[in-house]
Amino acid sequence: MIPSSWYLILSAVLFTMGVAGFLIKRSLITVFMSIELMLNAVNLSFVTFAHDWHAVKGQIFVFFVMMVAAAEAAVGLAIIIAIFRTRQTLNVDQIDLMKF
Amino acid sequence: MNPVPDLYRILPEVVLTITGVLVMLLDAAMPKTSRRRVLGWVAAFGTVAALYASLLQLNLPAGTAYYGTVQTDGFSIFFHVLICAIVLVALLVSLDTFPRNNQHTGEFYALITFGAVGMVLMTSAVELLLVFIALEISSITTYILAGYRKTSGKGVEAAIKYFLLGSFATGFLLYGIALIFGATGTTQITEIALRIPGAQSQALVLGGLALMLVGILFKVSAAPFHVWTPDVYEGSPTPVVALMSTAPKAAAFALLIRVLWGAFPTLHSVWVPILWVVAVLSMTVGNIAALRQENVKRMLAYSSIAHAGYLLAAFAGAGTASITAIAFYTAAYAAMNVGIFAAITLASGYDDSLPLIQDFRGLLHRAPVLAGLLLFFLISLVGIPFTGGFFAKFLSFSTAVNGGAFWLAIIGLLNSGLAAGYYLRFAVTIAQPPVANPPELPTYRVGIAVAVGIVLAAGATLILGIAPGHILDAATSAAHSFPAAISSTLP
Amino acid sequence: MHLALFLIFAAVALAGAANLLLQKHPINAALSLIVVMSSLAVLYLLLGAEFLAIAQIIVYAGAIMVLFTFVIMLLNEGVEEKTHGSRVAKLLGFPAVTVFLALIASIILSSETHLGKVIIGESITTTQDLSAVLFRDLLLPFEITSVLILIAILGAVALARKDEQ
Amino acid sequence: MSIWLFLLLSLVKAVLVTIVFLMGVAYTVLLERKLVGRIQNRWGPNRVGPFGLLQPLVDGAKSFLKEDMIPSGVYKPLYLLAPLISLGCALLSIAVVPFGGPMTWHGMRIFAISDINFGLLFLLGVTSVGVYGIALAGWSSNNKYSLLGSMRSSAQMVSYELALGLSLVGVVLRTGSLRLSDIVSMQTVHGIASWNIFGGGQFFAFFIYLIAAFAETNRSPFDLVEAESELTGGYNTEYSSMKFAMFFMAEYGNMITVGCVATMLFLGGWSSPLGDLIPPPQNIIIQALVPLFWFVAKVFCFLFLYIWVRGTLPRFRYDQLMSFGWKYLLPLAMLNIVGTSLWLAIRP
Amino acid sequence: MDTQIISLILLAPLVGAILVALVPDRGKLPAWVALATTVVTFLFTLHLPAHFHYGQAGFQFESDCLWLPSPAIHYHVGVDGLSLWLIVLAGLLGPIGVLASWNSIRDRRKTFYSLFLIQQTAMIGVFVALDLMLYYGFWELSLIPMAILIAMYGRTQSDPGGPKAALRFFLFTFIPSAPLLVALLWLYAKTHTFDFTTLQQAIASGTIPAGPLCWLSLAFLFAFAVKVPVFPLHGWLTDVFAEAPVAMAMVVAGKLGLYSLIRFHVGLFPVQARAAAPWLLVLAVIGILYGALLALVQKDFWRLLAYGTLSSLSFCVLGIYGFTLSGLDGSVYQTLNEGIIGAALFVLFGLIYERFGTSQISVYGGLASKTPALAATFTIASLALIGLPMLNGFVGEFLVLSSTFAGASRTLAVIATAGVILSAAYMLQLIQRVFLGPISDIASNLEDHDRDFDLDFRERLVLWPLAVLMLVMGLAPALWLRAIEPAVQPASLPAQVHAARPTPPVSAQLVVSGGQQ
Repeated sequence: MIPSSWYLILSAVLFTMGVAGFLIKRSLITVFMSIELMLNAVNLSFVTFAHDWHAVKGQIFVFFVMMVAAAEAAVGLAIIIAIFRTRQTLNVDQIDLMKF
Repeated sequence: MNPVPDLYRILPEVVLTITGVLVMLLDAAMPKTSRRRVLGWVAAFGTVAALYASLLQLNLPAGTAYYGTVQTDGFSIFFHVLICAIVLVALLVSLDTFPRNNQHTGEFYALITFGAVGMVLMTSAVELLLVFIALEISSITTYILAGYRKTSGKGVEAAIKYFLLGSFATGFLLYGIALIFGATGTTQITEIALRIPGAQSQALVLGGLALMLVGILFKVSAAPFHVWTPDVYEGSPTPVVALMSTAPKAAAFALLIRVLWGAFPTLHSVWVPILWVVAVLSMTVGNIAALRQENVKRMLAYSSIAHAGYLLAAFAGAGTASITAIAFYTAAYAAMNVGIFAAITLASGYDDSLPLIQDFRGLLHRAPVLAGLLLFFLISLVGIPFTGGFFAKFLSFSTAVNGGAFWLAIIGLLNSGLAAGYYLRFAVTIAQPPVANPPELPTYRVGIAVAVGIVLAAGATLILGIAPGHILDAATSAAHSFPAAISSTLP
Repeated sequence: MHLALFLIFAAVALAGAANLLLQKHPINAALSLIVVMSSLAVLYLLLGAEFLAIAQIIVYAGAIMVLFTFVIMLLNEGVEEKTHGSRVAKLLGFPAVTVFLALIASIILSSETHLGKVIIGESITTTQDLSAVLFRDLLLPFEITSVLILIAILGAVALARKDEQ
Repeated sequence: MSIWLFLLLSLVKAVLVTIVFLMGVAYTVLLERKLVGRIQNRWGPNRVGPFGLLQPLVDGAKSFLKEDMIPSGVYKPLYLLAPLISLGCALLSIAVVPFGGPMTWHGMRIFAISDINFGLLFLLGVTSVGVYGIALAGWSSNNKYSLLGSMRSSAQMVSYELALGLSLVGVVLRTGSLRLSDIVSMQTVHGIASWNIFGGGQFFAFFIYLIAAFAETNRSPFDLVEAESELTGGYNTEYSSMKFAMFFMAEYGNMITVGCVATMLFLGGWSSPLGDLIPPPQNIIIQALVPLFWFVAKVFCFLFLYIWVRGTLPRFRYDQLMSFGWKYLLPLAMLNIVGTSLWLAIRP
Repeated sequence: MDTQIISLILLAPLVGAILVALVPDRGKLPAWVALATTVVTFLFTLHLPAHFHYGQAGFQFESDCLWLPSPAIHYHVGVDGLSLWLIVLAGLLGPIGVLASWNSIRDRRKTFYSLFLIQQTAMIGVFVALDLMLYYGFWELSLIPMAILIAMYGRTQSDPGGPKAALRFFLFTFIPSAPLLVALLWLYAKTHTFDFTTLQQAIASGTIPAGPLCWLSLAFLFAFAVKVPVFPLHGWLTDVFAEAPVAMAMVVAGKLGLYSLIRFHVGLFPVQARAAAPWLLVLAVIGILYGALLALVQKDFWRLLAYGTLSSLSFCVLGIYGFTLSGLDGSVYQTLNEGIIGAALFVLFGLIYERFGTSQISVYGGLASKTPALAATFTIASLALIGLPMLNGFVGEFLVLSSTFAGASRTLAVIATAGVILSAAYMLQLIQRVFLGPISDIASNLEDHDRDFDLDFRERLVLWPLAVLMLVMGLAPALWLRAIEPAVQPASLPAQVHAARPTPPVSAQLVVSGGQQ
């Protein structure tokens, strides 16, 4: 028996790591993965809260987040492929045709 | 128990979905070589039908359907009509300007129609789960449309920036929803409002509110969550910018109202100061950055950030007046912005053949009608009386003053003075005598579609400025969909 | 036992996430993300969400991440380069991220007393429970999701497909 | 029952099942060689032991003893990891399969390592992770044939996984449970008439499953992943000795698993074709072994089918494979779901 | 008729603008349409003085209908003595403006004339609006056509000349209107009305605390002072004069700002206006001197005219903030004068510029012998500007100066009088350098052409009525003042004293004194 807050803290830490990844990673793909990490962290929160409240809705929310993540992955990776075709790079710092 | 069949409550969404599917099926059924312009007409007619369906909903009593996930009321209908109208104009403009040899024409129109489903649903959803899905539909559509010029470096760059930052913001929104769910045990907006006062952990509620605000403010491109806007507008095809600078934003503002007034009315004193700061930041950052832009679309992007700021100023108002002002501003903003991007599409084409402000020099001498329309929309953006832009700004600031945010109104109006600088620079460039060898204008045959579209936008802008009565009434009745707002208006 | 399982898999998840941040090669990053996802699946099991645990594996590890590795392989993306931008991001980002974490953590800790305890096997949500809510109360979101998926397909085709000349 | 006893028993079952399973794998290989030989009008292995029965053992010994080469260009961590993933997933999936009757001892099922609520989903989950083995193997080999093979495999497996999963939905709809033993018990009563493939109306689903499963296991006619004539072996070109053997075992292990799934979901699992017409035998041992027999027999038939197909059908082209999966199989699977649910809804 | 006449006056140019936009761009067709419109409008405006009840305070020809219920904005228009002649003046300047642009606007005639007509609507709208929101609308609207036309037809060929002037003009006048709008909104929040008279009463009855009122009045003052312009806010004036098309430049300066100062600043905030008066008086006097001195040294006649205008507009400000009846009378009268004289001078400069293509004073000389009619008209207008007795300028300046001397401050009056002398200096110097003196190359070249360079029929049609008007207004100011006086009388009284303290009407004295000189 452990407090729910442990799970929540874990989720917060993972989320923050995802944010950090979004900021420091330099390849489009890994930046995108960091976002996935954030979503996963949120999911953990949802499941924990669902358990806390005995509310199934929280779990269903996670289910929908997964579907959305899948859709996002399809589109995001398609964009990444398109960008690779035109620019031959995935480095965030070289995707800079437009600035301020 | 519920005398209205559930389906009536989502009729516009259903119509749009069917239209989208129809477009796709027709696209597949048409021979490969045939022109696909007709698909755009199908989509446009579908949108008109959806608009009509939204108007039909006026006959329904306000209420929810599908187990409290979706609600039709004056508010949702107002935004339904608005969004359908925007989508219609965007479609009409695309019809004549979308490149003929593009191999993804069918997808283009289908995507716009499906995107509209998400946008309209965002305004009527009262279940955060549905809100989330609808938001994602609208966002993902715009990510894709932003990257439609996929052979141009800027096009895909716009798409990837929009996509990554948008998904990032979605993460925050979700986390916010999770915390709210944790605090209240529900994700139904009206339920949340009921449970918040008794919630055991107010810290969770506040944290959730803040994170959700981050997510939604990103979608309306308010500073400091605006960084994506200029790049995306610059890189995306102009007819798409006409759509995505208005429709998703209108939906996002509707969502913001729905969430704040629907779920968090008791925390009014918390979110008003936050939005105060964001509003000031948005207008200031937007305007100052816009002053130094050379690219037309970037300039308008920053201007739209500033407009988000003016709009957010209205949140400082009290009760229904505030919501009325926001709804009205959204409509006016949509009319003039969709109009100006439509005009720019005509002048500079799908592929931006006139990207810079300087390229527009002498347009008034070369294409007076087009330039006149452009000037008209610019004047409205400045906020000169007898245009929708003025009236919207007037309402927004007057509700802010009424709500006691006197300084906000002053900062806002000073900002709109500042904004006049760059709008006028553009206007003046258009009016200036042309140079000796002006850049080629793209030769679009001004067809019936684009003419109707642009006239619709201009007419709306004018009517909103001269005879805003009816729309104001609609906005007021929209505002009366929120019991919390009504009760806070009463002394 | 619960404590042990939680600690082990939380540690694995954290290690995976840390590895994601530290790895230079995208494919390693992807694999560490899979590790995170799988350990999260185990945590879901501990929380009584069995369907989600498996869905996590099937959807995330089995579909989404496969797509990622597929694209990494397709583009043959190499090791990340260190650039000026990343240093700036680190300098600016870390304080911000730390503050953010501190805020969230303090929110959670401050409401710790109101939160419950997790007892293994205490409330298991079966697939039937899920579907009872999903196909009744949340029918509309479920149906609308199909539009989302359709859009994703359309978009992927429109963006990733090479146009014939 | 104490948790320690539970752990101990589980461990014993796991070890036993693994050993039997691996033996099964080895003899499936032999079976294939023999059968294909017969189909091609030759003998197949017949030198080692009677009828070549010891051939698998020698093959295994050879793989163990050969020099373990690691090419210099490979990306080592993943190169080493890939066969482990493959084999691991193949072994893992058998864990939820109830291969015998519902007999229990101290509250634990004897003929299943674990009979969980969502066994079917677990199987799908493990299958979906299995892709990584091949994908990473090809990529880390740093060889263009390997890479092509693994790209093909990931695309192919992801594509067919959809049809595979959807084809099972009909069965789940009919049963109302994801627990594999529930699915099987549902089909025991009237024997062959209540098997899902016939009585359950899942005939089409079975064929969709069959085809998708062939693709999922990269078996002929969908064995483009290793298509020797095009890719010189595909993803495993750079592998040798034990690591190669692990891939090999994984492939055949997957075949067996797929056979088990087909048996459980469509062919009535451990139940006899005659159902309850024959009263259960009194002897407890026989009572335990008869279902086991039926189960193994059905899996064997399925494996036979596998090999038969391999011996007769030519390989698909890659684009044919993809368009077949997306344009025919997937819609059919969906139609099946719609049909089944309609049938279930209309049925009194 | 009486209730609709104002709406008619407002609508006529607007309809004309639409007509101009619709007719084909063939030759002078748009110009003719515009001319017809402006003449019709002018005739409409003449209805007002004809049916005006003189000697009666308060608004006439009122028309009031609800435009929007919430916020309560009315379409409320009306005319009193203050605005009566300004409207007629605006109507008169319409045809004059069109005729003045007859030849100088050669391309994009449609755009030009539509915008010109819209500008006219906006200007008249400012004079008649009695709902503050409506007023604000017209006030802002008047900026747009101006800015666009300056940008389109910038006179100097130096590249960013026109656009730069347009931007300057717009920003200078638009930014101050932001505080004005906030002030209006605040007033509305407090009183729930935009109606002028209601607001006036509300403020007078003291429902609004003094602190905010002070800020409000400052916001109003600031917005109007820029538009006048009052000394140090005149930065836009010279550029606009140098760049704007003649027809537009002659309508922009003075009238709108001065009218608004009297109507809304003095009218709504009498107490605060009195508190600000000393500052404004000083600024006005500085403006008079500064403008005159700079005008004296200008090499370019547009700039000379700009500084001269600054100087003479400052006279009006001086008169307003003396708060004497005669001073206010004089200011309004001077505003009218400024409109007429300014228009005449603009047209004159415009046609000189059109003929010779330069605005450098130094290249001219000895034109009088070649173009006698031009020179004569020019001299009359200049003398009117200087304030020669019997011409209209005298009446205004005299009223302002004498009232300042008697009422506000003797020192200031003396300094301002110095400004009058300086104005004589720069105008006469200009006449001397352009029309008299040694014959310049430009003048001598004239003989090489067959063309007659003197005024042609069209130009006479424009200028001579103006000249006659200058004379009539100088001789019989009472004709005008009898309408103006009742309107400005309340402003001249101390705010606390509402009981009318009868003062002898200035107009009566003036007929005598004016006649004597």
